[in-house]
Amino acid sequence: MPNLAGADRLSAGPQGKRPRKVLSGRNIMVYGALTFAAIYYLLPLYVMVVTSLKGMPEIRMGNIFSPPMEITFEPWAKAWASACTGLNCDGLSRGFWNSVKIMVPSVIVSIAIASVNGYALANWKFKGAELFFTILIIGAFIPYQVMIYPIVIVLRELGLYGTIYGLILVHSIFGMPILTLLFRNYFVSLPEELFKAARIDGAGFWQIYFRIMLPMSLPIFVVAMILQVTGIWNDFLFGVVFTRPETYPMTVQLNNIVNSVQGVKEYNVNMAATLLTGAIPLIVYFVSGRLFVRGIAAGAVKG
Amino acid sequence: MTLPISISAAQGAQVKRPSRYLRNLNSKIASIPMVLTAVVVFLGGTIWTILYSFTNSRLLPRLSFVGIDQYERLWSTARWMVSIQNLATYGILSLIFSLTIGFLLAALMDQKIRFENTFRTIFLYPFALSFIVTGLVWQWILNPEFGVQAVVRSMGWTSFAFDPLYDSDIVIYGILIAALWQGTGLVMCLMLAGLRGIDEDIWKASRVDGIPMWRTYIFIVIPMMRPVFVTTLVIIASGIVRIYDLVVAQTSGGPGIASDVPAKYVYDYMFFAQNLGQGFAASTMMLLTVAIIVVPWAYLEFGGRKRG
Amino acid sequence: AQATDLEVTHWWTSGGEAAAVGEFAKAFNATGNKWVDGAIAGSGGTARPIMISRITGGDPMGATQFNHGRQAEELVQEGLMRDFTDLAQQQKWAEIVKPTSLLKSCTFEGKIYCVPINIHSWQWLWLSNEAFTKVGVAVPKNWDEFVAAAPALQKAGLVPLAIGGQPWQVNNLFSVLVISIGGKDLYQKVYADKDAAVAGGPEIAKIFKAADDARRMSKGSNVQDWNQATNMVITGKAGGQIMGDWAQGEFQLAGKKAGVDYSCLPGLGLNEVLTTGGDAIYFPLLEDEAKSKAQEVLASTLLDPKTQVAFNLKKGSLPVRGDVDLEAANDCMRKGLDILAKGNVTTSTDQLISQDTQKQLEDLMAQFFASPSMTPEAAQKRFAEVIASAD
Amino acid sequence: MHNTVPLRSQYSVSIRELSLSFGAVKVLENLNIDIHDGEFLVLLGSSGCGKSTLLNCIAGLLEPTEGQIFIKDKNVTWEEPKDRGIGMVFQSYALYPQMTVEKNLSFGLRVAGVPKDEIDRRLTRAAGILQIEPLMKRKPAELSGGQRQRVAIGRALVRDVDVFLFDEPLSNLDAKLRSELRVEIKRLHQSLKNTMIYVTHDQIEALTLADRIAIMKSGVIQQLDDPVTIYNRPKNRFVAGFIGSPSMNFMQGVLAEEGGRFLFQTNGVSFSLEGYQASETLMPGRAVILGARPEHIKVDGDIVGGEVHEAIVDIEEPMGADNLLWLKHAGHTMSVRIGGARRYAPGSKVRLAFDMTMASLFDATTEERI
Amino acid sequence: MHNTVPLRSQYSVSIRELSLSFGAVKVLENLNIDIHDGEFLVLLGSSGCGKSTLLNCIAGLLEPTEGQIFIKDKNVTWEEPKDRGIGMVFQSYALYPQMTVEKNLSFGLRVAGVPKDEIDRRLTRAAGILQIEPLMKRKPAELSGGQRQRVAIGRALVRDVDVFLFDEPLSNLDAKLRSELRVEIKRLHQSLKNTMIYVTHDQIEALTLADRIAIMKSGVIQQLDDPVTIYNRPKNRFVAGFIGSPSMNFMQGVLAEEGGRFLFQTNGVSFSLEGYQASETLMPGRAVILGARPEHIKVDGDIVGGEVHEAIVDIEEPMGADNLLWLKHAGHTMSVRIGGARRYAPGSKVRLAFDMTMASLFDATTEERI
Ligand SMILES: Nc1ncnc2c1ncn2[C@@H]1O[C@H](COP(=O)(O)OP(=O)(O)OP(=O)(O)O)[C@@H](O)[C@H]1O
Ligand SMILES: Nc1ncnc2c1ncn2[C@@H]1O[C@H](COP(=O)(O)OP(=O)(O)OP(=O)(O)O)[C@@H](O)[C@H]1O
Ligand SMILES: [Mg+2]
Ligand SMILES: [Mg+2]
Repeated sequence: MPNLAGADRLSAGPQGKRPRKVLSGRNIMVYGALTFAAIYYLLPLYVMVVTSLKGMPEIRMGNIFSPPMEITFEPWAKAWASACTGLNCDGLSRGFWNSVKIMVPSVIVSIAIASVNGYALANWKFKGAELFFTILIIGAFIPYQVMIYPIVIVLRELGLYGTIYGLILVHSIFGMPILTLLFRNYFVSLPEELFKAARIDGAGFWQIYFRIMLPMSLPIFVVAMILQVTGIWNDFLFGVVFTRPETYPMTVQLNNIVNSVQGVKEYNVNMAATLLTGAIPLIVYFVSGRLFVRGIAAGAVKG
Repeated sequence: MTLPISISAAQGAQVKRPSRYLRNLNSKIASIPMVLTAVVVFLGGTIWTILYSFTNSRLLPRLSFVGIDQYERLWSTARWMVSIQNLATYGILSLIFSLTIGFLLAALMDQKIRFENTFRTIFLYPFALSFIVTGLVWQWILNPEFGVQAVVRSMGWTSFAFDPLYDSDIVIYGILIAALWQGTGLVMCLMLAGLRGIDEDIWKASRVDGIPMWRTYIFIVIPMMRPVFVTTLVIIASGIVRIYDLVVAQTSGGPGIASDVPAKYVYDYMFFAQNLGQGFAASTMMLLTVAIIVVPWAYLEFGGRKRG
Repeated sequence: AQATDLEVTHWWTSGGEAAAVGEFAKAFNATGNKWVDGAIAGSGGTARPIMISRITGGDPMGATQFNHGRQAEELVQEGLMRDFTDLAQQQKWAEIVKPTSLLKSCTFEGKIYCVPINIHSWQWLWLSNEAFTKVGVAVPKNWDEFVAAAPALQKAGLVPLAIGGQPWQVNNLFSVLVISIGGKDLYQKVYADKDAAVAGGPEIAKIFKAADDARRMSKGSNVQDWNQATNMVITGKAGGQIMGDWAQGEFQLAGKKAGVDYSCLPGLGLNEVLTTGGDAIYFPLLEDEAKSKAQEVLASTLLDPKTQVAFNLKKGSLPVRGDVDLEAANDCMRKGLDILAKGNVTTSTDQLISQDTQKQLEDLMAQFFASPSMTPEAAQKRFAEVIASAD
Repeated sequence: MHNTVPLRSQYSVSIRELSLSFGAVKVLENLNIDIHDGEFLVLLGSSGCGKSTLLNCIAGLLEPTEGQIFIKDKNVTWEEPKDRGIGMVFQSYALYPQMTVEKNLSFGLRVAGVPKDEIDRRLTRAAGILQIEPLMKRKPAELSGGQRQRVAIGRALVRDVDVFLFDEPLSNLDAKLRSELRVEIKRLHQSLKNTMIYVTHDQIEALTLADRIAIMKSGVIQQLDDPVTIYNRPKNRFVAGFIGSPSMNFMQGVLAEEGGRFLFQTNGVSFSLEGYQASETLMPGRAVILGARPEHIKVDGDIVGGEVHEAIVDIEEPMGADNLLWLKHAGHTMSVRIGGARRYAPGSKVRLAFDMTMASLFDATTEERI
Repeated sequence: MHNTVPLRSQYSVSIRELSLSFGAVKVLENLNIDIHDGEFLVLLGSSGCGKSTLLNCIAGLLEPTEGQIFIKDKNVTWEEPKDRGIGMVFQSYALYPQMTVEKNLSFGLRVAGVPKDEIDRRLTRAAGILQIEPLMKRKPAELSGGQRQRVAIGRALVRDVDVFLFDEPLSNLDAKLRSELRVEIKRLHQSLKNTMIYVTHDQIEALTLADRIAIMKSGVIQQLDDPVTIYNRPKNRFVAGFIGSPSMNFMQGVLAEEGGRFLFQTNGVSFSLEGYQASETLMPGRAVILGARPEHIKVDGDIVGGEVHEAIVDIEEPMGADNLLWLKHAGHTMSVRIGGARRYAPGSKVRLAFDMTMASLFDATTEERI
């Protein structure tokens, strides 16, 4: 059986894995391009951090890219605790807790509503549901500014204007289109037979939702949470229109601090304030970026 | 086949088809928030906006109709035309660049590279930041006195000029740079998800056929990713139409009105100029644009397919 | 009275402004109530929509700032604002508020709806003595000298005329040129009578020439906010700035002395006529009894002579009552007071034209100043069109 | 006729004039089926013919456009699935991934509020029948395909239902497991004696499991009979071609008569129809299709008598136990099944004879059996 | 020995000591295969055994960890796929969805810069062979499963390759189409006479198509032989059980000798092994496994002689042409294949006899054939 030719040929020519140079042209290109892009993406963050650690004299002297000669945390302290807007000189600190108080219920409520909507749309279609959904999706593209007046009227009629409930409602309304789309796509991608099996088992609308669908939906809930946390945290327009000064969220404080120029712009304080304001969403992204990508794949990209 | 007619006649008569409205009652109840939002806020708000665009409302909405006056004025306003042009330039470029860059990054990330997570996080983190923050940072970096221009000049190239935010002709590119920084990460994510969804066999087939990688991407993979591109396109496009915060944070529409965009025009005329009618007319035009983009897509996406 | 929190919204967030507001707060808190500061940064344009939304949305604040003029007109018409006629009569506002045009803009169908708190005039050219000394040119005495001195400044790497990027700055600068170079009549014809023929005529053409000069002189002032521009003058990076009297607050805060470190030329040193714009506090109609009471207390406090002095000194504006003594007033303020006393005043554009027209003019001016390729002739043609349709 | 008291009948499930459309697409058309108590009915048809749709209608997961459904003589057309006394086993098993086997089985009972000890009793019984006691604490992901299938059946079992519905429960499994579980389901039916309705597109499953088979095409039932009848006396050409693998051989031709004997003529060759039992009188000149299954054509040594023809071997497909010959004869290609040990080289000549007692004859236009 | 000029050989593809690991997981282990020119080799094995991995190695789509691959006597271990002279047909066909059939076929050629008229010539030929001329302007989405499959083959065909690789090309199709296309591939091979390597987990495909079958398990080849040998003389218990459906019947027992005759004893019953051709000398007392295929056990009327046992019918599975009986005998369940017309009721008694010439005997511990 084993032929001579084979035995002979064994010694001839290449064998096993093709040796690869670490510095192959392909690797240089791929990693080069990625690194270059990464620098572009990291540059602003670097500038923010570096600037926030410099004193004003150093900033005035010049180079925004040079590392601080003398690291000072003064700007951070000032941004957090003593930067002024009008007569209020307590920096971002108050806004932080306001933001938390606004964000937590808004995230919970908006996700709860959107997930139930998505579930109803995916599994319990009724006549006209698609129409409403389409309207909702188109709604996702309406510039918020356009909707301010109608929303003001709606809130006034509901008597919720200026309350945190009003703000939760607004966040739920504007989070609804994209979240509902995500949830719908996700629930559609779950095997329909599971849903049928549960119905035969006698489970109703809510039982199926809570006991079958919810436990299977972690990835999409993570995506929704990330989107809402960042979206609501970063919101400026609703935060400023629908709150009072004592409940201003952090972004409004940030805007106030940044735009309350006293003499020269205090870039270092501004950058520190910016970083402080962006900290929560940034942390959320750094911690759960991987889940985000997976969830996006499950909820957003179909076909 | 003999049919036991008695059964069908006797019992069939008894059992009535239940009302259509009561079936799946819970799902209907659960959908109330969505229906209300869709009908009252989005549809109602839109109709309300369109209706009042035919009035001469100033500070407060009033139903005193003036026909299409507001529209005539809108289209004869230089600033509106500038906004439209800016939106077109910005829109086309940002579509091209964010799709291209997003796709390129995704393609690079798809090369079975090391540190994929790190790179992905780096590309995605700006998405976590608000436009306000993005605008501030880039305003700072592009500031000719402190930013890139100053740095390059201080290195000896004193005639170097790069101050997009203070040059009417190129200010929109300054905004584009910041917008791409903020948004391409998400595009990359979507594209990456799309790439990962391509049948592995297609890649193998093209390798066996001896088709170079770049041609496979251009002629085979990209056409196959059409749905992903469409979804991404809609997401980007909606962002483009809505662009406001970034412009305000970076340039406030300046220099002059050189970086103005429709959303800012709407906002300014509704609130600064206290001419709601004009603002509503401009909004209506924006809504029209959105409808032209979104309705065909929504129809394809949700109208065609049915599932039981 | 019982201690009540009263939220007051305003857009006074620059250094001088904030210090001035502090005076109000201090005085109001002294009455046993509490001033809740609702500062919204980013100028009136950002703040007004928020204020209006809150009032129309049914969550009104205790009191809010608007400019003198027509900004709150419709809120009043809708009955959302509090009628202060009784209090005004009781405290004889009609007698103490000077000039009377100020109270007139608070009056709607015979009722008074706001409290004027200061007078701001726009027609000031602020000059950095330091800058001129540095390039060895005498500090100009009027606009023409200033234009003549510009090349010297430019050669020294200084910006002759600092202008911020906000559209309202250039728009008002233009109106200053109209009244200071063209005179009060021209101003009246354009802004009050909305005479399109005049707006398109040779006199305004001259103004546009001057604006063209200003445009050329402002090249290189890459700042956005007005007080950053002022800061350029304070630090000697720019020769001058055309800005309202509130710029004074910035100089003061920076410890600069009028006449020594900086000079001011009312009416650009040509036509010493000032417009009397300014701020007023409006009071939304509230349901809460206690708060309504506090509103009255605040209204009285605002007009109190002592508060007026303290506030206006810090703010750099002029008090609304003629019967207060501004001993502490500096050189520039005195010039203003003198002109006021002479009656060389006229109404401000805020009172004459609607916000809508104002905005269109802003857009035009912003474009004109930002694009050197736009000829004065082209700009004037559009100017005339806007004036023709103005209201 | 106007009797409102339901008559007792022997039927477990009855379907009356059932139609269902999705929008403009008619998926089911005017179906009538009666299923006996304890019967094992298989719905067989190619993909997309409406089998699952019919099953979902019976289960109450889809609403019919027209018609009625009776289970145990009760009109359940508008009942909720849970109130119909049915249990269903799905193709993908649809086990709740986050629950243990135990939880999976008891979910329906817990939802219905059945008392704890009753649940335990039923679980024990079902686990005993299906021999899944050791798996009770595992999650579905930790089970093999066959075990999952058993759990899925168990879920119907614990609910003590009258009718079991199966939607292609074996099609996700590999061939080996499929044939093992087929036997298991058959055994289960023999011991439980429930009514079972089983959807498949695999004819071997249908033939081995069914008491009766309903063959569907585009939402219409073509034939509803026991497997032997369906295999040997298909009602029309579709059924004949659908059942049997390799497929029945068909030849287009005309009827002729010669001395009282009927002949089938095609491409100049004629076959005697002696032994064929026609259901109607044959008419010479009628265009017909003759069908013969591969195992009903005998070659060489197997020929026991009758008319003998000669053919050429085109291709041979050895399948282990059998050997499939593809023969060319009179312009037709036909497959013939012979023992696995007998081999022919392509091109060689064989003699062949038709077993006309087992053949089928169809009208060429209506394609109905003659 | 150190000859660098490759010797001419009759082999088209040779694999030498091929191993492949994904990280710590060894997927292929030390494979050696030589494939003749024009041979049709089928790689058969259950899911996950490494068939596709091996095929991808041959195609150059995966790099082996160890070993060499020769195609047409050329060491191609490090060559790019396109330079290996191979064409590949994938399970999902991997047609480029947005290109017409024509473009699909010609894309590789155009990229390679083949002149226009040469492309046309090759397209015409391939289209002629595969009879897809009318489809040239359509897109893949507008083709049926069978047509797609042909286009996928066409893509390999136009490239004028020496070796065709197929990765389960039929497994996405329904049973009917599958059996049709099987015949077509066989015909194609007969006319093209290319070397073909075909991966499947369907034994019918393997048996019908292959010149030789390589049966794989966990990355190791268990037996590489022609189909008849594999079916009738499986090398070990795994192969025996894997090939044949229904599966071979196995009984555990011991060897005994009685008067020079060897016996197989299990559960107190003994079977004479007369007729069995052992490959080694039998030793009494050795623990062995007896295997007999269902068609090699005769019942009642079919018995032609030899030892006769009695058994009980457990279940009957009619499959149309055949009928499968599950019998209980001596504590074993065994399946027996009989003609489709003969039926037995469960519980009835049958007589059975083994055809020992066709049986297999395996060592109980090594499971190798004795
Ligand atoms: N929700 C729906 N809307 C429109 N058409 C549908 C829907 N569900 C099924 N159909 C169509 O109804 C027909 C029957 O579908 P059904 O699922 O019953 O087929 P099936 O016989 O079960 O096929 P398979 O063997 O593939 O499961 C198909 O043509 C299918 O396309
Ligand atoms: N990229 C990979 N990384 C790690 N393991 C892999 C990879 N690809 C395949 N495997 C493993 O290698 C083994 C063989 O896979 P392969 O695809 O060759 O199986 P197969 O025989 O083709 O099976 P099937 O019939 O399911 O296609 C499997 O156990 C699989 O899990
Ligand atoms: Mg189905
Ligand atoms: Mg495989």
